Amino acid sequence: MTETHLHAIKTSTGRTLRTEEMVVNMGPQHPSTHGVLRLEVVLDGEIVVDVIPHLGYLHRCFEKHCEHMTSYQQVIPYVDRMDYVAAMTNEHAFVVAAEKLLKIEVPERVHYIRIIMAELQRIASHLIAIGTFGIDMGAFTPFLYYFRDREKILELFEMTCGARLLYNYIWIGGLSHDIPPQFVERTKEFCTDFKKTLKEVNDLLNYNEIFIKRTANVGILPKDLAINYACSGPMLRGSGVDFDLRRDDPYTLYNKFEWDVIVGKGEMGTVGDVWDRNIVRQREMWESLRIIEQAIATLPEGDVQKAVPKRIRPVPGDAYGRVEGPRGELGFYIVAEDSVTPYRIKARAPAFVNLSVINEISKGAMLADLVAIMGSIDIVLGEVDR
Amino acid sequence: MENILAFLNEPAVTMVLLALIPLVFILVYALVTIYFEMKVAAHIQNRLAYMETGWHGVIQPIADMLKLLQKEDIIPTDADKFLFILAPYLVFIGTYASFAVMPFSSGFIGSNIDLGIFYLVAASSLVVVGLLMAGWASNNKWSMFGALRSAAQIVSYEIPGVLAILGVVMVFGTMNMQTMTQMQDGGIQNWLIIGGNFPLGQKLALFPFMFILFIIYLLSSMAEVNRTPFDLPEAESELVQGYNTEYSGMKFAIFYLAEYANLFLVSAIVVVMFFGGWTSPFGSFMSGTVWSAFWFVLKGMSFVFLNIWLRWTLPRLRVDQLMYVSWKVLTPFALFCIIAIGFIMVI
Amino acid sequence: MTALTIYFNDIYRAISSALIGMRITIRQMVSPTVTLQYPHEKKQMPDRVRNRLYMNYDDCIGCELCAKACPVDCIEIEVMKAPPTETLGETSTGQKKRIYVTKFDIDIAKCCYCGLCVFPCPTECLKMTDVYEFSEYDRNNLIYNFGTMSAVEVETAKLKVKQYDEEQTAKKAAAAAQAAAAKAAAAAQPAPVPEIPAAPVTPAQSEQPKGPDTPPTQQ
Amino acid sequence: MTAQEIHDILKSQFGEAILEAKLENVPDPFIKIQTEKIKEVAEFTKSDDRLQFDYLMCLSGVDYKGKLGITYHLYSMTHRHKIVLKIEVPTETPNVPSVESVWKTANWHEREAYDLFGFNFVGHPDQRRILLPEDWEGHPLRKDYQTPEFYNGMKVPY
Amino acid sequence: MGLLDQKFENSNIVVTTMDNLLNWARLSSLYQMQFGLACCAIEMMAASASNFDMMRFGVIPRATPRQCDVMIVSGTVTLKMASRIKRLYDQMPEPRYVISMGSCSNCGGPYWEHGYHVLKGVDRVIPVDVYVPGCPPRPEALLEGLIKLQEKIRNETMVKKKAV
Repeated sequence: MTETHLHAIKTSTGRTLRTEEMVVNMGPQHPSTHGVLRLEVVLDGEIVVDVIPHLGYLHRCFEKHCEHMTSYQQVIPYVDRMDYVAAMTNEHAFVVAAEKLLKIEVPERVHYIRIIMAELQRIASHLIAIGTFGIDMGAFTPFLYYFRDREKILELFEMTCGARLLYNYIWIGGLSHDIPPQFVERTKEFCTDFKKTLKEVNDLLNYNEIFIKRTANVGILPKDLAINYACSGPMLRGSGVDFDLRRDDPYTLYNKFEWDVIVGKGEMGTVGDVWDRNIVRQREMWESLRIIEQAIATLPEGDVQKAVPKRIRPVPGDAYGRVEGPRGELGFYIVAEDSVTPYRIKARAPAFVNLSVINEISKGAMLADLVAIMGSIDIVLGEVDR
Repeated sequence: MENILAFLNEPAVTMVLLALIPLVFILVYALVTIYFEMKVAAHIQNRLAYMETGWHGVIQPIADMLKLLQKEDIIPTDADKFLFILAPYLVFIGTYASFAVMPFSSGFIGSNIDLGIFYLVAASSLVVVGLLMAGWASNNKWSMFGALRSAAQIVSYEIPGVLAILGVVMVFGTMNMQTMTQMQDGGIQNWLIIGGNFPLGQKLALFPFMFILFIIYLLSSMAEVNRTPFDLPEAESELVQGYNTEYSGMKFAIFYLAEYANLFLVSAIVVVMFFGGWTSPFGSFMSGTVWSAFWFVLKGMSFVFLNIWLRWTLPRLRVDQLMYVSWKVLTPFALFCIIAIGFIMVI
Repeated sequence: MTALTIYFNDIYRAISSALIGMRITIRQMVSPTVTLQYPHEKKQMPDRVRNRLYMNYDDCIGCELCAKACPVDCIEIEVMKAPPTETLGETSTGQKKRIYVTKFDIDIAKCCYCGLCVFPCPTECLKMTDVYEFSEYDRNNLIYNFGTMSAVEVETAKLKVKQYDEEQTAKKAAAAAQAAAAKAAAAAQPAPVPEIPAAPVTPAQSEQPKGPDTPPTQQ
Repeated sequence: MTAQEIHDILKSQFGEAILEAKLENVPDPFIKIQTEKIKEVAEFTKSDDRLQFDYLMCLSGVDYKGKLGITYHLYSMTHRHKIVLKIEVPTETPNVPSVESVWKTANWHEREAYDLFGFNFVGHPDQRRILLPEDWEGHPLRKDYQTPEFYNGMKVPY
Repeated sequence: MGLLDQKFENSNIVVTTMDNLLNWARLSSLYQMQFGLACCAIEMMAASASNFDMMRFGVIPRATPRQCDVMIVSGTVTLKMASRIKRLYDQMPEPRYVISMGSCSNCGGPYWEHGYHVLKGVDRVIPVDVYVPGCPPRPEALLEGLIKLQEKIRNETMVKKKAV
């Protein structure tokens, strides 16, 4: 090293570096950042000393757009684009908040279809989460198996509403279409087929010894820290907190069905490690299948557009509605004035909140662990940056 | 005409021509393996891969190479130009030189030297220097990371690998690869993996240790050619592309070629040591100079297939676990096997 | 467990789980592939599929509901109220057209394919088709002009509207003057209505601008 | 615990600092707090055994045209009840005590509110822009925000 | 665009044959820059996954720009990201191509009107060869865009263009 390299370097937080440390930029374009996240990583050899996330590379001004819409209905396409991996859930969350604000009661059939869609979407989202996590770990094949089966879910969605990824399906007060006649049968078919893949990938990836060694005891997020950072979803449950909005703050008819909340138990290492978070997702898919099967079996009749209001003009006030998305608590805070235009919509994005904990849990880990931790948080940058 | 024949009969010319055979082989073989790997990977993943160029995309690797030839050759401004240019050639030379002692068939071996396998280990170590050079010269942090990891990894895995070779050499009593192969001639029952061409008692005693040595060498060879689960130097999700991050065009193509040539090289060593090299599995049936070349390539390819299969099945290890596997698992086992083999051979 | 047991257990599990994985992958390798070879074979699209917008200009009554419903404002419509004396024809659903639609542009590059414009359309002239292959080398080609009125026709229409407006104002003025006169003179005679030359607007077939050439395949 | 009970506890503890409360006939009952007292109230709600609001669901800034406001949505993991706290500050001097030391999650939420609304969180350890680039001018979610013509030589409007 | 492009004064049979061969190589081995920006990235992943398998056309994702031929801008380009996109494009070796995938990168898409932080079309920073419309485009639509790009490459030539 020459003299010039011995200067103290300052990171953007004002930290002074010792000369042995090295600052590397992970991202915005990096295979493991799942999009356009930039991590300023201070490394001491392979050991991570500090991680400073830089967000905003996908800040698409969602909240500003909402204030310019001429009706509440028009917000829904933008809500879709917020978390593009789980668009149905986003719509659901927004609609739950808006219906709370407008005090709309929707028919039972709508609730059932929404639940089926939300759970299918949860599966689709977890498939991407686990698949890309597998890529981060160097296993490419499980990702493709999961994508193959995700395609079947997308086919179901496409059949129902015509779009593959961004649906505009769940409307305030109802749905854009009723489910098509073949839907029930195709969904049942999917549920049976999909269980095989779940088992297969479970053996191939989640219980592979290399995978366990890579993920167990890595990135441990203790219970109290998880709550203090308001982590939610598999992140929170992986840390051993038995909390699921679907059960503890029921928002549609989830309490009608029988299912379990999956909690990380630290089977392979410590409670709250990367493996726990991943296995929570894997097992949640089984629970989602259980809910779908029950909902499909007891689907009531009804008109899905009965409660859709012609013109939405709420009384001034505000409401916060939240649902359990695949990534965690997805909430929308709507402030309304006496107008057809929403005054202010704030999205409480689970990935945004979950990501804020990264600095805390990745200190002292190795560079490869950082990649694992990133993968286990399951961020979607569209949601982080909005 | 006579002049040409006379020219061809010059010893120097003959040597050059003979030396070109492995080069041609490497080129053809690498192209075939690139295609083979992609197809196998694709079918493992329920896909098809290359379909649009020729019948099932068979000429795709040629298109790849032709395209890489056309690409702009970028040398970063801050790179160490000399080392940057030298590195890929060094890597390739290391691999190419190793092919000199490879017994392709009963009738063809580049150089039938007595130190065969020793030379091979030494020559293939040149790759490390090349990779380190590439990473350093790129002036890129990720490349540097990849290069350092690669150096540490290859140097560590050379030890269990060489110990495994040592065990085999103890059994054969020779380092000449042609002799090794000839000692396993006579059918599948004489291959070293089953215990070699020894009396039954010794054979049974040798078998478990040979099997362990085979596994050890297989794993360390996979680490030496940087393939999953040991592909840390170019771990895509961590290090972008590792040491070849900054390489484009033809230089990258040479790295690519060398990687696949290396893959065959280590598979061939496994074949020579444990699976009877070019010998036919059916004794004298289907043996002969040409047949033996066929057997050699076939056996080599099946180990390449094993490598590919493992690569698309397993996740990647972490650096410390990689070292753990090398130093705490493979090396002790190899040492244990060597001691045991010593006893068996003495008895 | 002692350290040694853990050590051997780890090795055992590493090998056994790798073998399980290999069994799964080899089984998948011999099972059939799922790839759809796109340009050679295409998927059957479901009925509700939402891809390129298609607009049937002949059916448009110029209500602008679609432009209002569009969240991204990618539909640009210019309308002009036709004089009641004009006959613009009827839509296929039997509604009478009363408005000149001089411009109907959809910037398909901005479109977000949400389908919100399709629902309010009273004559169902706006549809989302199953055409998804419409890549372009130039972005300007992605602005689709569905309006079929040529510049000349637009000018004629404008002229007519202007003429009509003028007449109306003249009429009003005349009426006002008459009223005033009537008030003054307590006697009035209605002014004769001037005749407007009848020039029916023919739907132009000649210069069909670049629009989707495939009609919607589903109803 | 109902919103009324929570309000009563807070009222008895802080008295004057509780400005207004709407607990019935609204989707989410809320309590309006004096801006200066928000940190103390936050600390109390978290540590008090009856309340134990340990989970900050959401922190949202709102521009009420002339005033800026922040809404805190709180939830208790132990008691499973929730409440909404609101504060208001004048647009010219948007100084708000930071609650980052109470709930760590507020860190990024507050950075976002600073970025998009221009609040000044007193006591925030790392108040930088989070979504927009460092050299961005203005706070876009304010109602009077004008989109700039150019940023770094790139034209912004369509 | 390539090293030999437009280096020849006149066309003849050799040049044309070479042209065809080299263009064929170029178009059938388009290594793709592996990075996703937004929604379209998911569809891009779907296009390279088993069901559509972009690798049939010789498209292999590479992590480093140095080894790429085609950059698929898949999603919204924000102002913060635009300079990075430009840099990545600059790092790619010639000949290089850009596919703009989806409404957002074509012209800002749904964000064209009020998106204060969205670049209204990636063609404002880098040249674009093919625009694939859709929000997001189906994987087939992306493949169709790729085929359009291949058509474009097929017509490239080493012959210097005559001044008109």
